Amino acid sequence: AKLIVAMMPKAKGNAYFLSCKAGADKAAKELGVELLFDGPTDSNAAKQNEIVENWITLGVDVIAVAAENKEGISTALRKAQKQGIKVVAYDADALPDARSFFVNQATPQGIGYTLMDEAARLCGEEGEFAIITASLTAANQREWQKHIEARLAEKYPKMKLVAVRPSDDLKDKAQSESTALMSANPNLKLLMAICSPGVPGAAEAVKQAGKIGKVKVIGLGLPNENKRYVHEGVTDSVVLWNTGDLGYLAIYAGVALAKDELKPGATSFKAGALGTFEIKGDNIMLGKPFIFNKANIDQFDF
Amino acid sequence: MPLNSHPRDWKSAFLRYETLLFVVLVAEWLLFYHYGTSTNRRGLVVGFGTLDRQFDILRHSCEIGLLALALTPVILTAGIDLSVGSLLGLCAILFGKLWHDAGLSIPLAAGLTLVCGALAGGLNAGLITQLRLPPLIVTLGTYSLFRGLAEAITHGSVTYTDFPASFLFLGQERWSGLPTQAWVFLVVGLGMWLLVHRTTFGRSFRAIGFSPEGARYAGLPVERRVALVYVLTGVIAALAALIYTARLGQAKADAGTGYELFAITAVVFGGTSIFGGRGSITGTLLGVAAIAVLKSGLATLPVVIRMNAAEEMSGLLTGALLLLALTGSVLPKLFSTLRTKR
Amino acid sequence: MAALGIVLLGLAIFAPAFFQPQPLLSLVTREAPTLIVACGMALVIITRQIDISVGSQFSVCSVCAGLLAARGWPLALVLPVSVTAGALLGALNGVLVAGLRLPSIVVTLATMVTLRQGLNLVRQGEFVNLPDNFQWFGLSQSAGQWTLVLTALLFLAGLGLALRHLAAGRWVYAVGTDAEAARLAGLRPQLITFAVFVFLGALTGLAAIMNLVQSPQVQPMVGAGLELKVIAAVVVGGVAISGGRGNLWGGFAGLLLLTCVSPALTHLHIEAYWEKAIQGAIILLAVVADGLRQKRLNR
Amino acid sequence: MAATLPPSPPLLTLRRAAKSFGGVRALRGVDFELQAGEVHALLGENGAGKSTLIKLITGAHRPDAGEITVANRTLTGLTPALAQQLGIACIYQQPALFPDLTVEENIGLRLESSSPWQRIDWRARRARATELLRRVGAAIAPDTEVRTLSMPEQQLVEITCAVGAGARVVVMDEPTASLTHLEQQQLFAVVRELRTGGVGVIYISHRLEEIFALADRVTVLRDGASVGTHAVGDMTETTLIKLMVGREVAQLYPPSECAAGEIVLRVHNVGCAASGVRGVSFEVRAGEIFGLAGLVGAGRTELARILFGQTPADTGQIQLNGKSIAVRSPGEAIALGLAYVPEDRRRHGVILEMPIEENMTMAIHARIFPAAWLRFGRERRLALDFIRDLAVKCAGPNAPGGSLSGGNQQKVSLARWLATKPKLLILDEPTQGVDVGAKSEIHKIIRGLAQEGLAVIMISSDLPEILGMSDRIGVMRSGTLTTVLPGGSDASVVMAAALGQPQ
Ligand SMILES: Nc1ncnc2c1ncn2[C@@H]1O[C@H](COP(=O)(O)OP(=O)(O)OP(=O)(O)O)[C@@H](O)[C@H]1O
Ligand SMILES: Nc1ncnc2c1ncn2[C@@H]1O[C@H](COP(=O)(O)OP(=O)(O)OP(=O)(O)O)[C@@H](O)[C@H]1O
Ligand SMILES: [Mg+2]
Ligand SMILES: [Mg+2]
Repeated sequence: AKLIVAMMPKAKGNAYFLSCKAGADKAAKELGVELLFDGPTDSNAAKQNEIVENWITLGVDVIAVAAENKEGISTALRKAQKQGIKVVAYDADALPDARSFFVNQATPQGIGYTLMDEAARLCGEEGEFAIITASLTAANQREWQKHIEARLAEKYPKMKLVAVRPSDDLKDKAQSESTALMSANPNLKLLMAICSPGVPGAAEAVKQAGKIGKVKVIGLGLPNENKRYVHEGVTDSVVLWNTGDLGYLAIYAGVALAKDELKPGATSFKAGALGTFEIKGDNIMLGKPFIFNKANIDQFDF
Repeated sequence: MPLNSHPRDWKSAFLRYETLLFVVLVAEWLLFYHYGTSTNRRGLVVGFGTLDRQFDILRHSCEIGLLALALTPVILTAGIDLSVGSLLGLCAILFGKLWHDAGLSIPLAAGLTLVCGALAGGLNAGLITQLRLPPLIVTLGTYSLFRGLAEAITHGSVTYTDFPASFLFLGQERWSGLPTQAWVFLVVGLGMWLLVHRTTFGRSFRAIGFSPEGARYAGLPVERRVALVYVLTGVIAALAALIYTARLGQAKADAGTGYELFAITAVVFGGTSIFGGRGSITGTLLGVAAIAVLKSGLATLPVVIRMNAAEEMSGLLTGALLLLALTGSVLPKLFSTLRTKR
Repeated sequence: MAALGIVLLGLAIFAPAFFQPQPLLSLVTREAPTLIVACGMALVIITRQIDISVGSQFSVCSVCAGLLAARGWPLALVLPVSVTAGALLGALNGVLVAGLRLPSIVVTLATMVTLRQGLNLVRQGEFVNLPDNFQWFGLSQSAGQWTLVLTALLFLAGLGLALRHLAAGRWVYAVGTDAEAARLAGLRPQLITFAVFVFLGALTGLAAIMNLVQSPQVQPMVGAGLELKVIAAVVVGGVAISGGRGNLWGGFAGLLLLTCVSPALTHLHIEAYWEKAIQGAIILLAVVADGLRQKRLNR
Repeated sequence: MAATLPPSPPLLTLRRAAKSFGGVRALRGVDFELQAGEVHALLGENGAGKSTLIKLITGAHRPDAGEITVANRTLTGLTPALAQQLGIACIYQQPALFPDLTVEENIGLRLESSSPWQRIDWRARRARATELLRRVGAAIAPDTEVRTLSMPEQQLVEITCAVGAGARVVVMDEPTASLTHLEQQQLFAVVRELRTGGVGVIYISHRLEEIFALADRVTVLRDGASVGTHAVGDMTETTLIKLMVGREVAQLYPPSECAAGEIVLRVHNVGCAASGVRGVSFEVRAGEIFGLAGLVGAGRTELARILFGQTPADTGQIQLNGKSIAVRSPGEAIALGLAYVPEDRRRHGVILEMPIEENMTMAIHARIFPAAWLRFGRERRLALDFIRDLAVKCAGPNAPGGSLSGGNQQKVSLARWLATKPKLLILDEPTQGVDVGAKSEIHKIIRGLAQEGLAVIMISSDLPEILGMSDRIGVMRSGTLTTVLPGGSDASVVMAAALGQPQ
């Protein structure tokens, strides 16, 4: 029978994860496995647990998970491992003992530094900026924020982070928060959104406020959602990895585990058409973050 | 006519409803047992028919079950408490903070959390009884307030984890054969049953639900009774928060989001009238069980899992069942009025 | 009302930047759909009912309309479809509440869960991307914004006046005050209740469109929590939950007050985590104030 | 005996009308007709079907069988709206007004049958309301909210609506149940004016003297069937009562053999600002019935509520058996040995949805259920005793209170308070809306209790009742006790005191 691979996003309608799924579908087809893709409709750690338990019940062979909350999901994942199910984490890690590998799209440090450097370049290394995050709870957002702040303290003394506002992963909320931020901080030079709905939200706010060019927008986001704003000159650049590749790699890694082709301690891994990836410890590295801008954004469709 | 032979009119009707519910529950269970159990590729028996799954059902329904138990007397007095889910979240956070940040021992922190639950219930109670405000609106306000406080305390982001195993025992282990929290649930359920059906408290809850003015004229301490009901709800929500924390091993500001709706659904599904006065703890227990089995059972059906929609399906069916139960409850009356009209 | 005044005054003193026209216009634009739903909710509450399924209705209408728009249907067709869809969902509630005389709080609780989960089941939480020409009705942005704000305000004014000066408006109050008396006075309370639910549904459909034109994509969770916001606004605005009393103007003020909280926090440099707690406190303060006033009146 | 029929065709005819509620046959084939320009009384015991009959006429209920003819049109589907169009107006036992709306709006809603989208002309509405209120002789401002009106004022608003509708048929279901003598006279004047204008009035009352004063013909119902229509002139009180109950009832008050004992209650200068009662002083002895007379709104109920701790007194002293007491809640009052049978039995006296036995033990939870633990056997025995002693007609101790007729509900309410073994019993309108048979039974019970040494305060608006039952009569006027008269005083003396006229 076909192997069954179950893949869990943080929120299953989110365009980001849907683009991961596109890559995963491709990998599943190439490998001839059945792919299940289920997760909470809105980010919710408790629901992730229940779905993992359902998968254990069904007896899937591989679970690939983007953990909403490390500790929360790990109990369930350990239970899965006990039943002989192979577990990989992607996008956001679980506790190390609850999965075999983490498919690391980019180190938090890499993302944080890239974003901060890009922001500093756009502002000429001085002035006020603000951050829009998904929720104040999400672990990876906190990580990135930490590295952004570290880079700021280390290299850009003339720049000032004036506020961090949550957007609940909602574009509308990001937009209203950005509007409020701009009027509360008239000297604001840049908005940095570190969740994918946040970037178009901030861009829309800047556009509505008629501050195109005066307040710049950068962030972590999907090319498709931001193309329009990038071409209008509202958003300067979007930083991201190739999400399709992330999904693709996660599935390949999971299946390889199940087939015993990938074992702990390996230092490299070959994933189908994408070639070979480096493994650092138990992290499979996807590579460096990518900067999308006016020049290259039209070459991507996800 | 012999005076003793007359059946209690509404009570017998409810007995019938509870029997019906019980039959539904058993049928549900058998159905899932048949279709939801299988042997997986590694040769293990998995699905609904395993003891593990049954224990999971118990574990997963404990918190909502506790809230439903607490809400039954509230709804009997013709009140409502929308704030229970938020209060669960707030109490989970308080517990985490007391233990982790204030460095208290687990029992002390748990005790203080229960006190906080009582105080929060007391806030609802005070506003409802002292100012005679409608419970729906008061608890709508505290629904926001409690959740907001939980977020404010944790800045929305702090998650308390690493609880000692002795505490996690409450939520993840077994004691005398059953999951530990199931024992807590049984004890609270029995206590509630005695309170509602065997003491004058329960009697006065009903009287208040039917006619608060009438109860006041009969000399019943209406305000005190209503206050008791809300404070009790606060305490039980705090207890549910402890169990929730122990089950998931973490305390976070979003704990228990939406639980109020599930709890109310279970109570109403269990036959308690939202207008007050009528209802029973037995009904609530059956309602909780029916919903929990449905939810868990659906998730063991391979078809449903392959549709990637276990969660949605059980939500949909719960809502639809509630509508059905409501409609069913009025249909006989409706038919009889239609007939007399003709 | 007084509370709104105080808050605005406080803002004027501590954060004058709050009153820049452009952000304010944006704020009001975003709340225009909510205002429309609040109008309908006020009617429902005046008839002594409640509808907590509006959030789900809003989502369903948004997604339906979004799918049609994504297929290239013009706004002129999408709008009536969305309104009709809303009205049908409202009619479902109406039949159950008015026809079968079931308590509205449980009925709408059930339809809320059913609709929300049904939508998730069908759509799997997927977003719908809208065509560009849909934005702002295809008008320029500021013209679009003004269109929305003026529509909402005109609507509010029209409905407010109708409620006071049309027979139908007074019937709504009559039913909320005492349905049995209304029946004996020759009105048809069940029909009126039904109509009010349908009306709220239709307004929700309209509001969904007003929200749709503001963003390039539809998220299926878009209406989550709308019901509480709207009910809170109406109640903070002084509409009695026991029916029969209150008006739309209060609801309008209540909504403004609640929506001011978030931007006001930013301006006052208070951390965002307090937002929900403050909203809850406002609701409680409003009902406590009302409770105290009632107590004094009853003396 | 055949009634003399006026020659004109009847305004309204009912033929073989029948109506059942579930198993209860409320009406079983009743014939009834109403002429223009007559006052037609409907008489019958509680539950005889009077209210049901008029609900058929107003379209509030649809008959199971039979036909209704109005103005020569035989109607099958009568609705409240259609009845209104046909000129049928009704004043129900409980006024069916909108408490949150103003008087003018209430009148407008009744009288203007407009389309939903019609604009309301508030000025015309006000003018019309003012004019109509003047015609009825009501001194009520049209812009007051109905919730602030007293019961009789609300009834006047109802009558105003009927007059304004130009009704051809006006139905009044016990309109005087809560009216005082003066207001009753005022109402009679309005009714007579209506009759002169050619209107047919259907008039329901339990007070026979009103029927003799006002009605032209009377139809008597018994157990849902008509037992005959007669001209009032041909009837006497005894013949009417005989028709109603199918037997003779001596409408005599049980004699007082009062040997008043110790002073049980002494009230000195008691008042409460919130309820408008001030400076009340009196005392009640064991074995005595102390009647409280007064106009509606004189504050009798308020005084009772003060004694019972519902609106605690803020001035003065209350002594029970010589000891000063402060009653702050009904619970405390019960513990002290006070009992209060409230005025509105359906809302306050019994809980309609709960079984009779639970109603009966509601005030003695602490005593018969030690440690809050329910003892069902004990409760059942107690209830059966009371059902037997008070002759409560019911299907059983666990039948819901709402299944009983008014008089029997009142007995249940009484039983609840007797179960507390009180030292002082306060009865508020104990026989309001109770039929003659049950009424005399209740009177006997009250007298028996007094003879066993209980101190009784009896509030009543039924003057004959006060005069017949009381050993002493306290008269209240605008919130204070003005006079205490000896039992057997003349009716006119009591009235004069209640009205505050010099004697
Ligand atoms: N809506 C109803 N449902 C069930 N039974 C009813 C209903 N209305 C009236 N009844 C029953 O029908 C019978 C006749 O009641 P009705 O109210 O007509 O009596 P009535 O003569 O007006 O008595 P009263 O003097 O107490 O007003 C009673 O037995 C009553 O319990
Ligand atoms: N001076 C006053 N100030 C305020 N309220 C008053 C005053 N007098 C009477 N009332 C109100 O008028 C109403 C009627 O009073 P109450 O019920 O005590 O009269 P009653 O003599 O018992 O008449 P009933 O025949 O209705 O029993 C009550 O609601 C009372 O609060
Ligand atoms: Mg009657
Ligand atoms: Mg009175």
